[in-house]
Amino acid sequence: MARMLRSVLHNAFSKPATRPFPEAPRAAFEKARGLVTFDCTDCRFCGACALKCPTGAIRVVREERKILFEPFKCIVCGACLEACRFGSVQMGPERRKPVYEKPVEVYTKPEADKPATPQDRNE
Amino acid sequence: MSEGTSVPFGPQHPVLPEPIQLRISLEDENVVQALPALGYVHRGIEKAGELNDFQQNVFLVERVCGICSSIHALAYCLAVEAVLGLEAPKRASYLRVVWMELHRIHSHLLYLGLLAEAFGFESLFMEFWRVRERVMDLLEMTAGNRVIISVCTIGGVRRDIDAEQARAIREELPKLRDEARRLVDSLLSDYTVRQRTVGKGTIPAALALELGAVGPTLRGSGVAQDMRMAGYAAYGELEFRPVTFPDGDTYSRTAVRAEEVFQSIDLVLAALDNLPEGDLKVGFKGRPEGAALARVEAPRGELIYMVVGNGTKNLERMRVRVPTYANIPALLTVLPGCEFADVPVVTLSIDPCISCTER
Amino acid sequence: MNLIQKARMKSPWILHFNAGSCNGCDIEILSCLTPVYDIERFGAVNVGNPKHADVLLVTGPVNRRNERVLRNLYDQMLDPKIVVAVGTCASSGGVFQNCYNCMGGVDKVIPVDVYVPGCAAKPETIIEGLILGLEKLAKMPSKPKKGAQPAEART
Amino acid sequence: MSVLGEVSGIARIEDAPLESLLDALRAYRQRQARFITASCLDRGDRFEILYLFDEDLRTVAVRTLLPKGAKLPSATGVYLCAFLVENELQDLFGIEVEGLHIDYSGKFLVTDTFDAPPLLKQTACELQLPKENPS
Amino acid sequence: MSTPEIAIRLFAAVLLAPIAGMLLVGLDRRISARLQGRVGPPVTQPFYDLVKLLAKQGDTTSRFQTACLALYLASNVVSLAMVFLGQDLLVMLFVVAFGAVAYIVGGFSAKSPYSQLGTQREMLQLLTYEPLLIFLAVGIYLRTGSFLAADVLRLERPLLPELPVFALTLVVVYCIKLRKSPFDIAASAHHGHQEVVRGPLSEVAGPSLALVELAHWYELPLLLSIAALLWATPLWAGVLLGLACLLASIVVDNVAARLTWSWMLRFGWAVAVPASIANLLYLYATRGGGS
Amino acid sequence: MRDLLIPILVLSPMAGGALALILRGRAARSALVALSAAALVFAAVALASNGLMRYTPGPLTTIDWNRVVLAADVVLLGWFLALAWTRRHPGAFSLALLQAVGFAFLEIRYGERLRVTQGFVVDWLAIAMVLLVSILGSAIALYAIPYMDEHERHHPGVPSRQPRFFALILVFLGAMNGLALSNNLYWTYLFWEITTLCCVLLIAHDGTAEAVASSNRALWMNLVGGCAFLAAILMLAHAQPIGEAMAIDRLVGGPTPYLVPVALLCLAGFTKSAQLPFQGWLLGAMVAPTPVSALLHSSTMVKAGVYLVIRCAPAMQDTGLTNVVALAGAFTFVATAMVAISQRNAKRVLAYSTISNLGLIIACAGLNTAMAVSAAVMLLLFHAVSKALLFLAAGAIEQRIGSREIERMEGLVLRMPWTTALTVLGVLTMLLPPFGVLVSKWAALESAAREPAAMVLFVLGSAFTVLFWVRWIGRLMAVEPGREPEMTEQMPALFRWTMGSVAALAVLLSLLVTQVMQRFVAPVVASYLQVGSEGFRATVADLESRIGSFPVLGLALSLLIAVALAVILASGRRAPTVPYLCGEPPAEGAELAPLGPGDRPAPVRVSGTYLERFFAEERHAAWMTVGGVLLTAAMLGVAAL
Repeated sequence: MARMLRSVLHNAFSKPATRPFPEAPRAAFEKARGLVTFDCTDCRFCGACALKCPTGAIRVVREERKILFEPFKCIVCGACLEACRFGSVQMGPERRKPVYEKPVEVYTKPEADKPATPQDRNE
Repeated sequence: MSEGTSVPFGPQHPVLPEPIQLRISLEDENVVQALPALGYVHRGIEKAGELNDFQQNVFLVERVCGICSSIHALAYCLAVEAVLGLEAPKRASYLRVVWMELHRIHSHLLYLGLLAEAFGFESLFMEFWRVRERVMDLLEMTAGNRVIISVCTIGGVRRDIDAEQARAIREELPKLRDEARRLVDSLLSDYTVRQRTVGKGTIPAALALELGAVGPTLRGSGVAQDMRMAGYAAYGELEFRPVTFPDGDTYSRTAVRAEEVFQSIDLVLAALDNLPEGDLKVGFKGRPEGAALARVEAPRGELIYMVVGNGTKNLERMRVRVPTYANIPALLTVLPGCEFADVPVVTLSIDPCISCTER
Repeated sequence: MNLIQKARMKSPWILHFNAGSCNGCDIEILSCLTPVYDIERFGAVNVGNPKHADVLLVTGPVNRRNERVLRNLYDQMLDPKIVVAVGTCASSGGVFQNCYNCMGGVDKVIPVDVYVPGCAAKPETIIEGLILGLEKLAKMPSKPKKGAQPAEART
Repeated sequence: MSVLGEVSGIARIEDAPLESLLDALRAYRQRQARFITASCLDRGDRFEILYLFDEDLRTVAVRTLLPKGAKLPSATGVYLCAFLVENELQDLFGIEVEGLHIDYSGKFLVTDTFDAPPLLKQTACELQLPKENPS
Repeated sequence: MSTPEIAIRLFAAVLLAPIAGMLLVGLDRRISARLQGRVGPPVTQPFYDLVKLLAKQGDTTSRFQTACLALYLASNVVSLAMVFLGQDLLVMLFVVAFGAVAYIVGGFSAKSPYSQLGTQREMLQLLTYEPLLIFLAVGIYLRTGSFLAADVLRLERPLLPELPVFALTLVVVYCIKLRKSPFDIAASAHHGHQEVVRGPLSEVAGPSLALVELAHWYELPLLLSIAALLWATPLWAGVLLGLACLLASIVVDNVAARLTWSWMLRFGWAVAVPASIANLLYLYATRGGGS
Repeated sequence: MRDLLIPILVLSPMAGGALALILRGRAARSALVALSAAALVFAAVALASNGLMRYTPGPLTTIDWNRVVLAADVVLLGWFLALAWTRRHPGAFSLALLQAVGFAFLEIRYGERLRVTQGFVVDWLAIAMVLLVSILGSAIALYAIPYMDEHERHHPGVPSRQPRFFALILVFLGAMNGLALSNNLYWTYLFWEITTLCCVLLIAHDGTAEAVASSNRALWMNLVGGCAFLAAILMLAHAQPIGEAMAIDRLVGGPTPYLVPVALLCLAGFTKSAQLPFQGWLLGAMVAPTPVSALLHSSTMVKAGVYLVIRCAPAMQDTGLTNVVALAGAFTFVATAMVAISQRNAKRVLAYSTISNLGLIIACAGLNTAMAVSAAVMLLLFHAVSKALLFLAAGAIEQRIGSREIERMEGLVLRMPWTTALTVLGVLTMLLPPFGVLVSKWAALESAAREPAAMVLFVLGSAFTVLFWVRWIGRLMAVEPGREPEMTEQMPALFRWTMGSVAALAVLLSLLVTQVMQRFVAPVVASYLQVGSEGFRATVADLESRIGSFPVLGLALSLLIAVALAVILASGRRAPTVPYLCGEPPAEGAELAPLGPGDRPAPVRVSGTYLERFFAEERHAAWMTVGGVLLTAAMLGVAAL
């Protein structure tokens, strides 16, 4: 008990280990696996990503030339990233945020004048 | 006249991190019988392993258990590699050791914290988990994720540890060792902890062997058995001796895990020191045909994967035998005779992982 | 914001239930309690008893045996209450899509208020999810519904 | 389909007919081999069951072939700890195990919501997809 | 005591003391958190907990248990008022025991396994701390010649130097009453990680649980004022002594594991009770002072 | 009229008893019991309102009453001899023989010294005792009417022994009144032995082997007491040449040189009150029908022992004897309270608790200050009422559920809500402030505060006491959350009325504790004021002593407010619920049976904790007996020195 006493007293008189979250979030690790997004600029809609996805989070609708991505099925494993030969799948270190309703993200080939943004659609 | 007491312990119970039900019969708070009801986490992974593409299975088996996830992946990969006749590159083997041992550190610190929690030593729980965050950061830094690090793949590893990261690990681990040493000393010498652990749930070595106990549970009974001695990955080239404690009680099992934290730290540092240059993975063609069995040492004991391939992309059979599975009979044997208050402590002393057990 | 809403925001008592998860999210929920994340800062306590809890944190894809347990726990919680599905499996079944014993997400069994992504969900995300859920919890009616009583009437 | 030939990682596989299975297991028990587990494969008209043992870090196995519909004698009399895996065989393969020490009668890991034992080869996965949300 | 003075004291006991108690409960959690290297909840946390519980819809336990818990709360209020009014300490302790009995009977009345198991342990806790408190009262009597709290306040010198053991047994009582390790065997203080869940409170929820939380707000000032009796002049020193006991129990909570009820019984009856008796015998032997 | 009161109190029940033997037919017998009860209550109340008095009966036509007593004694001793002989109990026989020889010697040698001028002296202690006996006794006798009918229904085929039963009960009541009022030790001895005989015969009522064995134990242990009593009379008759040798008011009105007889009387009191080491007979007596337990073994007969000790208290003031008596009582108090924790049988719990409380009374009498004696008298009164209520309720429960096991009473509130409520009330009046028993315990503690050994034992004993009471209530009230009892219950009207009035009496008496103090207790201890020992002062609101105060009114008011508040708070909205069973829902219809291993419903049960590991009777029997024997021996030894 004496050793533990030393520990707790040490804690009492030093700064708490608690990180100030959410007030001052820590920067994500550079190589963290976080947000999966698609950039369809060079996408051929070949479906390799969907085939490799172990959870079926990605659906490629070849005829309509769009990718349906359900981020709340995604386990951020990066298999799609490794499968894609065209660099159309990106993974950033940021965390995805919690939501009230599960979205389905729809990615299409960007028109020349339209930026490549996902359109959210509720299922 | 006395009808005794029979209470359900679980599936949802504050001291149980995972759903399992122990049906406990008591006489004045002394356990006379404990019968488990499993199946609350059974998902059917062995079947899914037959339905999935064998390469996707890596991601599946990592999620058999989140605490020893990378070791599941390693065992699976080793088994499939054996079927395919592959050998992972040297660097990959060493990196595997690094990650496996980091994982073991996190798992053991987690266990030590949970055990402290089981006998209501909240501050010690907090301390262990605070120290554990250091490992979690190392894992996130190197593998990109905290818990499910997803580094193994068939034929090697998916990520590298660069010089910068290696330096960070080398800096961090000694700090961790100091803090953990201080905590482990307080844990193992504490009067109240000894009151709750010494002589509780004693499994003599002969009984442990007879009931098929593995890992720290077996080593806590004084049997020096550790699958890493078989020398998979790069363990054959690194020096280590299994940690054993002789008494077979909760205290011994705890002490084994506590000391293994330091052993693992040494192994990580040694692996980093000897890290050879080279490829991260070997490519392969073809589909698995034939059968292989891989046995590795997970934090909780020996983990066994057997895969049977039939030449298609789907496996014929994927069999998983996890350490907790082997330790449950020993647990059930020693629970009767304990006090009710000891049930969580003794149960935790085998560091049960139910999601492993039920797959 | 009235007093009751503020109190609800500041006193979330948590029940954590592992509905067949791989433990990944569960240990991250536990991490939230520990010094580095310390959700007791927000008044959150892991009570472990459905009768005391306001927030149900569920992990895992829900298997067939603990489906009844999950429903029972949910029923035992007093209104107002929210359910937070933590992790990909709890949200949608995740990697266990081919597993015969899985229900494929918490929302197949009980209504879910907040989905927290991640495999495993990181402690920061869990905290964000909890806070998001509390905003919903605070606005829930304080009196049991009698006919149509507007939820926001009290603000 | 034929039985497994060589299994990489298993040093020796000894075949034992069903009748002398328990004797074979007893021999291992006498040699103080540590029981690891049993593993079952669905081979169409029969099951191929491997009993795995550890002998100083080496894996050895006893194999028996069980025709479908036949009863499997329980190993719990020899190795008590086999009760877990035998209950699992009952659950997942529908094998009836005779003389089981602690018998969960087919509800060890699963509740009875399946039409057929899930690990049989012919059992398609789609059969067991989740029910719709009842509420 | 004049009527206005009685009114003022009653007001202090019934309305002011619980506010102090609330802050102390909050402080207790905060200090525990700091000892564990965390930030911890705000000091006003118990207030929010209470409001939230009161706003819960409905109650899950039986009417009988709710009534028992209300009696538990009432007994805490009354016993605190008795101290403030300078009443008989023995009677005050009986009233405290009344509350404990109500709490236990309430716990037993819920036929739910953990409520039952926890309440059995609660009962053993009562068996452990009750004699310690009565011995304390007797010790005070032996030096003051009176069981009246009012007479203790009139003393010119502190009692503690002659009743040192009781400060220690009081820490034990604090640990038991405040559900702290190593004695949190029936229900843990804040975190529910206990093999008997929340013991007697396992079935109590919503407004009924709020009664219990409120009762704790009275319990802490009560325990504090018992400690203060050991150093009644000047009174602030007594309050400090009480706070020191509280702090000691928090520290003990954080450096000890939870032990078992059999250990507690053995400790209580083989160490704490004999120690109390030894102190009492010393007081008998050196009779004098107030008699 | 005044002069008739005592004969009514003593003789009319006896006559009623004789009549009961002759009368056949339930209705007539019931009417007789009711009539006797009415007469007793009336006479007792009249006696109380009359206050202090002295009375000596004139001769019965030409026969001296002493002759009647002599004849009765002879019959009685002969009966004992015959009883011991027919039951083949050599121990009892030799004790009876010893007594017969002693008695013959007494009559022959000192016959003329046995009469006194004041045959009956009515003081407040006696009035209190008479009130207890008459009111509680009547209630219990009435309760016994439906009880015995049901009792015989449980034992079909055995010829009805009700005439004998009620005869014994009525005779016993007369004897108890005589015992309380008589001022002549020689007469008291007769009444004392009559109660013994009634007790022994009533224990054997059912005629089973166990009943007879218990009856035998009661016989020989009480005969030990009888011997001691007789020895005391002999010694006094020998030592005191004057004509007032047997006058109790002279003998024990103040310090006396005759300590050994006093010690012997205490010993007799110990046997009657089942103090260690004589506790065995009272525990065995629990086999008797419950009205017997209620009447003889808790509220009246066993009180005769402590009554005698309280009476003797002034005589042993400031002697070593009084300290030993105090210690012996306190020892019994702690030891039996401790063992009671391990008891699973409700009646045994009640029996142990009775012994324990009697021990406390004796200890208080032994402490022998004004405060302590006040405590003793108060406890005598309050304990009797509460314990009578508890026994009556236990009897009603036993007849309904067919068991005395506390474990079988789990959730009884659902089946017998009113009886359970009365039981709980009974326990609460034993246990909690501001009820009378606790006020008395407070008084006991305050009066013991200066006596280290007694005080420590009192504190420890009180701590044990809480345990077994609380557990019993807990079992009775254990109901699955979500179920509420419907307050309907079938029971015989006489059960309802007798239990109801005893319960009302228990509460009322507690509320009037200050009045009780002033009326009955203060006069008893008045004599102590002369020796400088101060007792309690009773004001309207408080009970005060020099060292403390018990705010009776304040606490009663607080309790009232608290209960009202509790009722209001408990009336809040309920959410539909099932018990927390770690998540598994209880199976439909079955009682608390969640699915367990193999998805099979497995009933959940939590039995009470009886801590047999610590407190089992067998563990403690040896040292308890040894301690009892040593203390009893010490008592005689100290007196002799």
